[in-house]
Amino acid sequence: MAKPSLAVWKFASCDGCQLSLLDLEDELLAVADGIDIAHFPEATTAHRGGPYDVSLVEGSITTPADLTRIQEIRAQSGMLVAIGACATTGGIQALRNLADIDEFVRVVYARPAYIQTLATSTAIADHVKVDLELAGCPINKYQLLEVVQALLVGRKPTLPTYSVCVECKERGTSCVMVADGVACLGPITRAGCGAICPAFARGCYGCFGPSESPNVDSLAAWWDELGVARPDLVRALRTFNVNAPQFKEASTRYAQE
Amino acid sequence: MHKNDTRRSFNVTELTRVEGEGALDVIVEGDEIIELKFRIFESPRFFEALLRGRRFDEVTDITARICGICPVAYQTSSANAIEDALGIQVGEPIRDLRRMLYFGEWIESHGLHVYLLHAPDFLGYHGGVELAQDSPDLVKRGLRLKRVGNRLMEVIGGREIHPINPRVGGFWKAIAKRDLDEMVPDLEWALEAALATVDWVSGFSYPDLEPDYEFVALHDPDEYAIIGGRIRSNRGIDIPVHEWGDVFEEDHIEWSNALVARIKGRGSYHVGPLARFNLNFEQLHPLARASAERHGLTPPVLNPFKTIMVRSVEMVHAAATCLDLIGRYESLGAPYAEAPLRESVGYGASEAPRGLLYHRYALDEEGLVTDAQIVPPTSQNQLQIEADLRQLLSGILDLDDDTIQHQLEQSIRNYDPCISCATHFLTLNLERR
Amino acid sequence: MKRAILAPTDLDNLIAVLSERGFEVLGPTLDSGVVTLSSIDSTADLPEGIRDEMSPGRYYIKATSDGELFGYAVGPTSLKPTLFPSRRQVWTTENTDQGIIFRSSVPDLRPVAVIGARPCDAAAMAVQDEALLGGPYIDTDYARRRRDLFLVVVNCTRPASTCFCASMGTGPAVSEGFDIALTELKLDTRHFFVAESGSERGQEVLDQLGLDPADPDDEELVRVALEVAADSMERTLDPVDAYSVLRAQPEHPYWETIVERCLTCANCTMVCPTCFCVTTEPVTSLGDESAGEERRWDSCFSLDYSFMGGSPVRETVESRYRQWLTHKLSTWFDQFGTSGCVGCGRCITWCPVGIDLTEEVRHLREQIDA
Amino acid sequence: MLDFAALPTVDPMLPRPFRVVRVLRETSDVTTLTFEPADGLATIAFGPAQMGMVGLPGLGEVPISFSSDPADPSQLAMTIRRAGAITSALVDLSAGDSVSMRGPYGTEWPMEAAEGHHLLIVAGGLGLAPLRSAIVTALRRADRYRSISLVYGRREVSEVVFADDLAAWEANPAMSMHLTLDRADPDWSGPIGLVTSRMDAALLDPASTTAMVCGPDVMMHAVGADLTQRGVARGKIWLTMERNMKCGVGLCGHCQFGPLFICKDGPVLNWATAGPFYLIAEV
Ligand SMILES: Cc1cc2nc3c(=O)[nH]c(=O)nc-3n(C[C@H](O)[C@H](O)[C@H](O)COP(=O)(O)OP(=O)(O)OC[C@H]3O[C@@H](n4cnc5c(N)ncnc54)[C@H](O)[C@@H]3O)c2cc1C
Ligand code: SF4
Ligand code: SF4
Ligand code: SF4
Repeated sequence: MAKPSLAVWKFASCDGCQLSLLDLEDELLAVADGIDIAHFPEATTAHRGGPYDVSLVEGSITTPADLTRIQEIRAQSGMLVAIGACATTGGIQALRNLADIDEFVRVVYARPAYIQTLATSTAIADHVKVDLELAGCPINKYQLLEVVQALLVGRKPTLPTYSVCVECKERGTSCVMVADGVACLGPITRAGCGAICPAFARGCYGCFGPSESPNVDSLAAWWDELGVARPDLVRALRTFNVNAPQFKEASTRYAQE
Repeated sequence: MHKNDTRRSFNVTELTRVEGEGALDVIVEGDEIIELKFRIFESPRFFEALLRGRRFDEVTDITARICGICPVAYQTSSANAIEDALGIQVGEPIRDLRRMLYFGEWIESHGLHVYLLHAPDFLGYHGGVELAQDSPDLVKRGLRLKRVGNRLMEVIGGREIHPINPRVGGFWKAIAKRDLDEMVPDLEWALEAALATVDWVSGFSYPDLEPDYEFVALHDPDEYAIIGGRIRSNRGIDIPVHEWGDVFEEDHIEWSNALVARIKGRGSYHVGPLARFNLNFEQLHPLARASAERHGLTPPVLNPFKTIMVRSVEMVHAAATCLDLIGRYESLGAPYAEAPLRESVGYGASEAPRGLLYHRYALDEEGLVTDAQIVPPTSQNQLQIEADLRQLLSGILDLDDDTIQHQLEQSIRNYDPCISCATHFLTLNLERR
Repeated sequence: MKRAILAPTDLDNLIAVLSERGFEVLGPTLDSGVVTLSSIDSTADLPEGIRDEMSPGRYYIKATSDGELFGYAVGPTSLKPTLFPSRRQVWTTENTDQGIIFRSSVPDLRPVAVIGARPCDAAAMAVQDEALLGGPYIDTDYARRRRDLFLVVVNCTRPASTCFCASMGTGPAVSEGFDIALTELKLDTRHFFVAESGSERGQEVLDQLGLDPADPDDEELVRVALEVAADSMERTLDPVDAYSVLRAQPEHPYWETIVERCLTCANCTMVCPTCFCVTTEPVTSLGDESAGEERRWDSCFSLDYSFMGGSPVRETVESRYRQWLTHKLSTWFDQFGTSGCVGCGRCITWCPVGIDLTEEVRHLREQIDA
Repeated sequence: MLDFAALPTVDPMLPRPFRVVRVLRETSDVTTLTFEPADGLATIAFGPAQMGMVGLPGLGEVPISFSSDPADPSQLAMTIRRAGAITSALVDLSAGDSVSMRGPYGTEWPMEAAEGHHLLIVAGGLGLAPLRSAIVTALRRADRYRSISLVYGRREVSEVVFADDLAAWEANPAMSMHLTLDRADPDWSGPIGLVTSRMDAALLDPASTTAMVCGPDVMMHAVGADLTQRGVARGKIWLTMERNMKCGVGLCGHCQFGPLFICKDGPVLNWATAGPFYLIAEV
């Protein structure tokens, strides 16, 4: 059986999610043994043309050129996996969706006319069919490995959609919200990171995006009781997954209150 | 035969083995280089704009996301700047922990670059994975080095990409001495491996190229500067970080989504391992210095291709220094320092794996950011990269196109440019339109 | 059973004796602001003078100088993680000439002794015993850990406001399932424990410590202290009434009110010492061809839990909360002849938004009566 | 105190290796696989309607009813429909492939208790799989039942499974067959309608009928209600149910249906026990 071919693509992003592949130090060579890395510019100058069995797509759609490139990638890919918060919800750069893009350009660039950009930063699935999404800013490299392994044997990868709290309890961390009164987004955030923030004595700030059934209003009411000001809550929801529907909807309501 | 062609062009449409997206356009007429553009077409993400209105304590988490390869650099420079703004003083134990975390990033980043991205150029491979087919043990050594760096970031920072533990004033959680002690065997191995790496890369053959650089780096008389210091150059610059804007400026060029930085009135300059090495050789760990001297590597080193040697020496320095720091580490009392909010401006810099990273923030009295400026190493090197390319190209125009293309690319990789961070620069003069 | 007096120094001997007998000794320690269970070497590791105060969704630690070693009520950690780990490998495959072979994953385990488990913990263990060891098919990993457990329970003299073990009949004094039971008494002049054995092993260990017998006055002090503790509990739950209320009202509109508050975060099920739901996950490794199965805690609050034929059976929040509460307080009786709740109050304290099951049952009862 | 020495020592979660010996593609999505043990030990002996946990190492395992004749364990078989990743991989297996297997688990059809009664078997779609073992068992001792009827409803003509069996049963004087199709179809000249529409013909004497029903939840609910209304005792209407199952032996909690564990109290349950919970949404 021929090895499945893999291509890695990048849109607006920090490169961290694709770096996760190279961060699999112990498994990288085995991965390279099992799959044919056909296009991965961050790692190799070798390049083989499509079609590809699997494409990993990092980053969000932010420029006019992106709009056509993502269509081309979709057309050459058997399975398209969107990796990371940028690719699955638009990432932190989707904060522009709430602002005036011209002003954003002016703030950063001396000659705005040189800059070609869209007014919004959007997820890959807003443009083409996505077969699988890996949440996280950044993704968890072991989830990426799980996807590769599952792919190779043809099973559904095990990717949790429940809340960070489950991982928090699994590792035996005491709840920072209950024990320390620290505002934590864990109860409405998707597991996957291993609940590292509470383990480091801070509240989760939501980098894996909304969990499968997030009750944002209930948590917001509790944050009120903890003394968190509403603008602070709004910003907490508007960070790495600002454009995720549940966070966007709730934060828009709170911002208007 | 190429010699007499009237017009040739080389388009490296997609640069590989660099982080992010860049391209290079060159037009040559006869022996004359008509046009040479190092283009960065990475999509702009507008960090300086989106930071406005965020609270001071969110900045380290947000700026980390500028670059997945060197998040600690962004976290450190921005924490420095905000601590400067608020007048927060951090104690020695927090500084030590910060350095160890940062060294973790150096080892990870240098390990990745040396073994998987850069060495293949010298050995004729497409990349590290291809190299591994012939020399699995070598690549495994590189991966394990990288892993030690990552492990250090995980232990201190919570995870290797976008660590969650660093914050303004220090860390969320104090790291227990025993957790660091557990790193000792790994670091001892890494020290040996880094020494072996210096030996290995010293055997490569290096093209002759010795441009006349102005090197700029942080300098600290007591340590090989990484988390702070004064900005120095080999041509007389010696300023505190907050004077960056007096000496340097940023400009927006048409063909790039990155702003480029230059020394006012002088032009291009060079930041990164080579600059650090040449300016701070005396402060290197004795083991690192000895390993460099053993291979005749002493300042001034001007050959940009030799940065691979310098990176390897810096890995020796990082591992050896971490072992020393762990030896003297005592668990922190309070993991972070605080200070009352005030309307203020703060400046911060640190030495990212790729060179000087400068941040400036203005805060209002509620601690919200009103203005931000971030100048990453790649934008500071961009003009220098173009200058290097011109010089290199004029000397090799009689070679065939493929070789020229390869050498140009390799020359860019000397800088290990991290293009994804290079697109977030803000000009000093906000009024310019 | 004869009772003995144990001085705080004897407690150090107890720890020493247990480790000499090959046990890894776990006890309460103050860690990251909560009293939890971890390895201890001596009484110096115990949370001396520490009190814990709880209310729905909040937990506070207070330091006192009274020197009591077990003056706290109940931390987030029950015996469950020790006996029923949150994640474990179940089996792995091996490819042989004869074909594939499945092997149970049996980890090397040191027998564990726990000092300072609470009566509700012992009661919860009995509930898990019934669920995991009571049928024709048993959890063999649990059985092994359980068999090797040496349990020293410390009775509760300072219950928290979230505790309601007295009404559930599980505390504040332990009645069975322990090897040694202690009651700590700190008077103005004396600090001592009254010890009682609950098994032959327990008696052997007590004998080895060479203790003085307790006199009737001391026994009376213990009786009073525990009675006062029982009377001081603010919360109550009537298990029999809860059984019928929940059984009769699966579709009461009341359930919809829970939707406003429940986060479906699963914390209550994770901290509950009796919840035993698990799921299995396949694992494969690159390189070698081996495969295996892992088991981890699951929760009736997750959507995957009831997934069937393309969608979850329990999609709405109210159906998931109802499943949890009904199982805990009602159908557990049908299945195992007891309540699934021992009144430890953990789910009340550790619910991030402070949902209190005793209140929910009370509201439901009131609504039905009205 | 627990007597640990008296506890079973076998890990019920540890599967045994089995090998596929025969593959019968019933439809494009349904396959009947026949298995034999690959560890040299005795095969699994099961009762009608019992199930096994079958799987592929690294892929996971799923509950599937045994569909072969319980009297002949050497022909141990399952009939599997492609639903998701695991069942798809199973459906596509070939002879010689190995699987993991645990079982048998769960309750059986009350074949003996039903003796002396009219046996009414009601199947919807692939619900025929766990009923096949009941039918072959009943036919072997047909004289013990007053009658044996099969009501078999399908959505489409192409959905037919056990075509050979159906033909044989059709020809068997001991069986009375009532086939129906949910919707009109040019390839079908028989009756149209849900299984409940065939009850007038199939149900002979409600007072002495034992019904065995298997199909989708909605269909079982409708049949349970319908038969009760027609006078069949609740305790004589038997269903076999499905719920998510991870262990099959009452240790994982997933298959709860009210107070019942479908894996050990079921899958075969009577309407008196299960019926009330059917009425509760999302139970
Ligand atoms: C007692 C019993 C007997 C069964 N007998 C048969 C049979 O004879 N033939 C047959 O084809 N199918 C039968 N099923 C249904 C079969 O178990 C499911 O189709 C199968 O679990 C789907 O798995 P999947 O991974 O392919 O599908 P997916 O839809 O991907 O499901 C993912 C997971 O959800 C769970 N799940 C989904 N659907 C069901 C379901 N209907 N029942 C239980 N768990 C489910 C499983 O854990 C499964 O692995 C039976 C189920 C039960 C409970
Ligand atoms: S700390 Fe946060 S993630 Fe952990 S249990 Fe508490 S609320 Fe959930
Ligand atoms: S706890 Fe939350 S913020 Fe922290 S890493 Fe996990 S998902 Fe991200
Ligand atoms: S239901 Fe709540 S109070 Fe009862 S045993 Fe579980 S956690 Fe304790």
